[in-house]
Amino acid sequence: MSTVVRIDDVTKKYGSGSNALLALDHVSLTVDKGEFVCLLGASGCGKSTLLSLVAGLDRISGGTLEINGKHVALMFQEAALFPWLSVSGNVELALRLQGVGRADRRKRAGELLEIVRLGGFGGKRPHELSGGMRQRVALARALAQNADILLMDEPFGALDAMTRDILHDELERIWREQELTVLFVTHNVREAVRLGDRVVLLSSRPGRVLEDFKIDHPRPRRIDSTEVAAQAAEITDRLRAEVARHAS
Amino acid sequence: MSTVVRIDDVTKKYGSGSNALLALDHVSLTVDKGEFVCLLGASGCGKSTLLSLVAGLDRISGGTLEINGKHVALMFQEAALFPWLSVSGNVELALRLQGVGRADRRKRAGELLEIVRLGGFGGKRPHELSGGMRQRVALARALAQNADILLMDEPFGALDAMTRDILHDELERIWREQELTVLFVTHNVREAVRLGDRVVLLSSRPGRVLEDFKIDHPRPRRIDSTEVAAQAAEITDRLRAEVARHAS
Amino acid sequence: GSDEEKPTAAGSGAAEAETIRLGYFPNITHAPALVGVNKGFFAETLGGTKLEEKTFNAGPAAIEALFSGAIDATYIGPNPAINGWSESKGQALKIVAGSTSGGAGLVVKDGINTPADLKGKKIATPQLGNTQDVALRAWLKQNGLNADKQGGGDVSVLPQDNATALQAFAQGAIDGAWVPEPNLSRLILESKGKLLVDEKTLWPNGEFVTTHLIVSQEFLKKYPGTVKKLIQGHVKSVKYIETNNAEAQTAANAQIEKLSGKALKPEILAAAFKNLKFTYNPIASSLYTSAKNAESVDLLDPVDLKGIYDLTILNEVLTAEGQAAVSDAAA
Amino acid sequence: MPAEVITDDKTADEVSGLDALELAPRPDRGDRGRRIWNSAWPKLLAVAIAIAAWQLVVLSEWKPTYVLPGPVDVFADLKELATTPDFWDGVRLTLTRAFTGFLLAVAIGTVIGAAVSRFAPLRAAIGSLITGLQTMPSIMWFPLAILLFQLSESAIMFVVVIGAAPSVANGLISGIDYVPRTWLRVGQVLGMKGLSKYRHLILPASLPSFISGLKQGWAFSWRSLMAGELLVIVPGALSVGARMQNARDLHEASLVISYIIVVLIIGILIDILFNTADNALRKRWGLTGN
Amino acid sequence: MPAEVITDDKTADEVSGLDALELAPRPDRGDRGRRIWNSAWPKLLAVAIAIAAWQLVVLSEWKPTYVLPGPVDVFADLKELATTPDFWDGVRLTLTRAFTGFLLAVAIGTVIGAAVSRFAPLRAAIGSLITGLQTMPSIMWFPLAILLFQLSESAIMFVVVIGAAPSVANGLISGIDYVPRTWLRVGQVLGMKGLSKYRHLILPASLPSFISGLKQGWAFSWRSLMAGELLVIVPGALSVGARMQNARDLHEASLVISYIIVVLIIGILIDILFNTADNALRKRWGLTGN
Ligand SMILES: Nc1ncnc2c1ncn2[C@@H]1O[C@H](COP(=O)(O)OP(=O)(O)OP(=O)(O)O)[C@@H](O)[C@H]1O
Ligand SMILES: Nc1ncnc2c1ncn2[C@@H]1O[C@H](COP(=O)(O)OP(=O)(O)OP(=O)(O)O)[C@@H](O)[C@H]1O
Ligand SMILES: [Mg+2]
Ligand SMILES: [Mg+2]
Repeated sequence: MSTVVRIDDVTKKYGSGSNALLALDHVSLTVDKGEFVCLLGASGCGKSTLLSLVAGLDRISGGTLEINGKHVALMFQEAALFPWLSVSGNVELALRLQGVGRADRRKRAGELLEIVRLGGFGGKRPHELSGGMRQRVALARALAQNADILLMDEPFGALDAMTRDILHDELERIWREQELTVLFVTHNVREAVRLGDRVVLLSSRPGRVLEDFKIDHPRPRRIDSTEVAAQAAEITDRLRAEVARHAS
Repeated sequence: MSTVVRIDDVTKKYGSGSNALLALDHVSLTVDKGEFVCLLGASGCGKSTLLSLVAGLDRISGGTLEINGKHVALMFQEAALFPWLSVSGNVELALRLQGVGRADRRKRAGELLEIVRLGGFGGKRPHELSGGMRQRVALARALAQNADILLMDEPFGALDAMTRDILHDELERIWREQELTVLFVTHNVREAVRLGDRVVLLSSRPGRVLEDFKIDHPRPRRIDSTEVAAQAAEITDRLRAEVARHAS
Repeated sequence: GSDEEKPTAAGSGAAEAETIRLGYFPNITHAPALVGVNKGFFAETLGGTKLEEKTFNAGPAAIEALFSGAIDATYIGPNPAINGWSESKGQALKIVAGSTSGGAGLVVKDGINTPADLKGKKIATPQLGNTQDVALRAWLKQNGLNADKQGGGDVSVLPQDNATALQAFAQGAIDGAWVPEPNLSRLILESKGKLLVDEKTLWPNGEFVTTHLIVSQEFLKKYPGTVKKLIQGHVKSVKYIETNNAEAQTAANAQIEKLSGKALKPEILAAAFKNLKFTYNPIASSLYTSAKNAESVDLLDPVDLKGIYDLTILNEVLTAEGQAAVSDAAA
Repeated sequence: MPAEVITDDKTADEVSGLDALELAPRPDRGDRGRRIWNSAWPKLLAVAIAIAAWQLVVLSEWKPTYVLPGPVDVFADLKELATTPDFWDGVRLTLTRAFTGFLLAVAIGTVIGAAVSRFAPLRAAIGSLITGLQTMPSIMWFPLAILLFQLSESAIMFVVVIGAAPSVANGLISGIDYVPRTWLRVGQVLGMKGLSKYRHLILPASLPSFISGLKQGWAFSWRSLMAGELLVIVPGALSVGARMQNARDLHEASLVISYIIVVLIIGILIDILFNTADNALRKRWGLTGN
Repeated sequence: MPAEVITDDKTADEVSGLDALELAPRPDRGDRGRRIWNSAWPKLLAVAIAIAAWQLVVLSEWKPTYVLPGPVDVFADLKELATTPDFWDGVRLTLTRAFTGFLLAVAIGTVIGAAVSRFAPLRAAIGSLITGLQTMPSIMWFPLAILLFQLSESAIMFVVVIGAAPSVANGLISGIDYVPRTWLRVGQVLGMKGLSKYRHLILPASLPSFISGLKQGWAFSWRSLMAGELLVIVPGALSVGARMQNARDLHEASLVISYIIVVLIIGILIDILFNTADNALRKRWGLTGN
């Protein structure tokens, strides 16, 4: 399998002088084509930073970063919808920017909103939605980008367990069908085990790769299966140890 | 114990005419002084709406709503920090508005940031923080309000499990020490069971009170204890049934 | 309406004002004011009364100031005075002395030699309905050319401020302009214009009013003594210009420089002075004719100018100095 | 366990309506008639108060009526004006010029604003010049206008455009500068580049500030026009600017006030247009009180 | 498992610096000298290009030099001006008036803007009037100014304030209208009311739009001042406005251009002040690149 994202010894520093903050410290990570990699780590450890570097939104301060993909889509931690567009307008915009025709846009946006369970809300404005609904629109928009590398920053953080389960299934289906490469940030260890081929653990500030777990359970998995729970417990313990080490 | 929040047959409709959306439909709920009540419900079922009604930010469309408390604090679903203030400036503002003097403000803000594990970040600007860190600043701000009724809308949604555990303990301590009344929205059933005296289940659109679970496990509880897990599983099943009913 | 229309009792030594606020323009047609201030003639005759100068760039502002009580007296052209008289129904002002005569005319491009050549041409005047505007229209009418108020007709008459007119003429955007000094001389000397009509030739004795001195009626009624002293200063200044022409030119130019930061070029100054005549005679007949002309070209509603002059004090001053009195008669 | 008590939705709605009236600029509810009335009565009241105060000052004989004429005289003059077809021709001429000039200024200002905020060296070079140009009194542009365009309509347009375009550009620049970074990042991820970035992100995101720039631009263009109209007088219809100048020159106080009123009314009507756009925008953005 | 390879932080920093230069108005890095140079060279280049073009047009003899004088003549005049103490007295006088008037306009505009955006009936009543007033040419205020204040400095101030205050008010109103609802709700929950709400929430949140309103207000106040200074002419220190008018009346093309340059320079200097404030603000809000 070919490598799609190669992060090699990457460092990211924000600011300069005495105010500088080292967000990522010599991080190395490779993601192969079609892989589903989940990132775990404490709050503020640099997960979002890493994604924005991969998406090319920020410059690295050191190391090398290599992307082999046509198109990278990023679903931000905040929904960041455009208030001047309706819900379906937000989704359609992503399609439009790829040159999809008007009729196709409308149809595809409708389908995507169906997938995120927001069928009847296409005509609403973002401010008329609840937090979780906005997040789902952002998901639909990210999917609409039709990218081959999909970066997702806590995409299901504001969703209830049931909706989340449904979207896990949908995401897994789309990932498989479209042979996407996914880099997925989450705080939910079970979710990571449920979805990932690998789960990568980042240390607290500055972010470093702490451990890289391979998840071998056969798919389809269920989030409340005992295998997932067991693996999640193992990872949690490792994480807990890290936090404890850091706190001391 | 005296009733602090009495929600009686409350209805909330957004918009008017054909565009109207019934967010809450005859919801009744009472919260006693010093109670810790958790709200659970599917995404978009009206939890945030309910909190904003209790906080007096929106008008009810029907029914009666009664609050017996000096001061209501609300921690919003989004962090909503003021970008023109530093992190500690945001927290201090809440204190200042209560007439706390300058020196006290500084000291108290420092303590609160310590509590949310953001000791060294007082001088940063909100845009220099990660998503989870912003949420914690918002928590510090809400605590700074020194209210006797605390409404919290998914306060720990963007936090990793460890940080969340620590903040659970802190919140529980503060709640006990200051005899707060807490209304707490979450999507994490275990979290609800870990923290709540009661867990209230709302139905999907329009929101109705579906069931009101009393949690009797003695405190201190641990989120990964078997009792919490068992009770959470029970509630999850009930919730799952509701979603299934709704989907059909 | 309580004021009776009676000639001011020019009781010498009557009430004196503490200050008198006098308006004038930093413009060569206001030379008696410029010289009087520069040489201190007013200060001399006014004695204990303080002179407060106010300068304006155009007549309307000066009349507004007079109306609002911001000034007590001002040098001004005939047309604003007539308008002010008519608008206030004869209540706001009185003309108490003349100041300047002559110094206006029509300058045109090369190739225009007769009135007939003006057909289809654009001619600028300083303001709709002002003295030069009226003069141009009346002259056109006499020559069988018509021009309407909106710039249409055989000849387009365009009201434009002097700066615009000068530049437009220099660039050939207009074909001519009927303007007062010093712009008349500038058009001829700087932009190689040709004098087609010297307004002097249209008037009996070659005299017509260009500037005169007006006083607010309220002030005149209250402080005739002060007005008298003002007029004494004015007469002194006019006489000085007559007898010491060269020095007067220098004084006027110095005052202009003081007020506007820039003096006139010597050749323009000399040419303008040559075209102008400074006199305390208000040349009343030309004012009446001009008003009639304005009525005839529909720029003025019929107005009764009777009583616009109050030359009692002036004549008193002149008589005391052994000079002939002047008249405010229409003919 | 929803109770069966029937709630008085109507009353609550009304309360909420009153609340909105108090806090928000425009109530969202209520029938059309009431909405119009709500926005009309304060205006009428204000006008009534202004006229009453004016009449009182006149009655006090603070100044003679030829300096400060009373409302009755002025309205008589105004009525006379309004019944002259000539006057309407002038208004039409002036408004045509105003709109043409303004549209031109908007087009030019938008291009300049976009270019300046896009290229850093351009910004460093001419960013400040834009405000510098704005502070130039229109009258100082006359020589240049005549130089370039003689005494043609283009000369007027030049004065109007150079008066208004900087405002439009500044509004856009300030709007662009304040586009939240998150949106810019979203745009980048969605693959917006060059024109499409402006079309789909920058312009809509900076619209609020842009609209307020347009409003200011309109004010500048109108003021410049009033001055510029003195440059060129086209036979036939006498423009509002020339009329105003004449009214002043002829010392007709009541005519001057009439023209002040005319200009105010035109200004207010245009402002209402802008406000309609603005309100629609705010509603779309979810900024009006619920 | 962080690798031990030493990365070239320096180079990366430089790259990032270049990137910022390209995208952001001001690079954040680099030493002071380079920063100044970065912002200076485009300006110098622009000035050089403008002067060269101008000289070329003059050399082409498109217009006689008394209509369009060359840079050499103009700079000679300008130099002469700059060495006259009289001129500096005038500049001082005018700037003093400008600042006083502007500050007054800001104070009044802020109060009106805040009041109008706070009370719905007031907004309905006079909201549109504000833009209406703005479109009034300053010259039309002269009669009223003289009526109220005679020929005093106050008359000038009146013209300046009435020219600039509406802009300031409009900037504030539009800023307030676009304060995100979430912040308003946060403010409400934090217990902000009345003045403290304005002090702690509304004003800072609408600051960007307010600053751009101030900038426009400055332009209006300066333009009004240039006209207003013709109202009262104090012999001795001749104000810039009066000098400009005189330069025009004297029809000295090179003097007119000199004054255009003087006014431009003043306008640009003031704009730099505003930009400094604006940049500080954008940095605080986290809107500058990286
Ligand atoms: N624009 C910025 N300027 C300065 N510092 C920043 C900036 N963005 C992030 N940081 C800092 O970088 C560190 C990593 O932030 P990042 O957003 O990557 O964390 P995260 O892992 O996504 O956290 P969370 O789980 O809370 O979202 C934090 O300490 C944060 O303060
Ligand atoms: N301002 C508004 N205008 C119109 N509709 C709204 C508005 N706010 C919320 N709604 C609608 O009300 C319903 C309930 O929204 P609410 O935000 O209370 O949900 P929630 O339970 O908090 O959901 P989540 O868990 O996703 O945050 C949703 O269907 C939403 O579309
Ligand atoms: Mg993050
Ligand atoms: Mg919510």
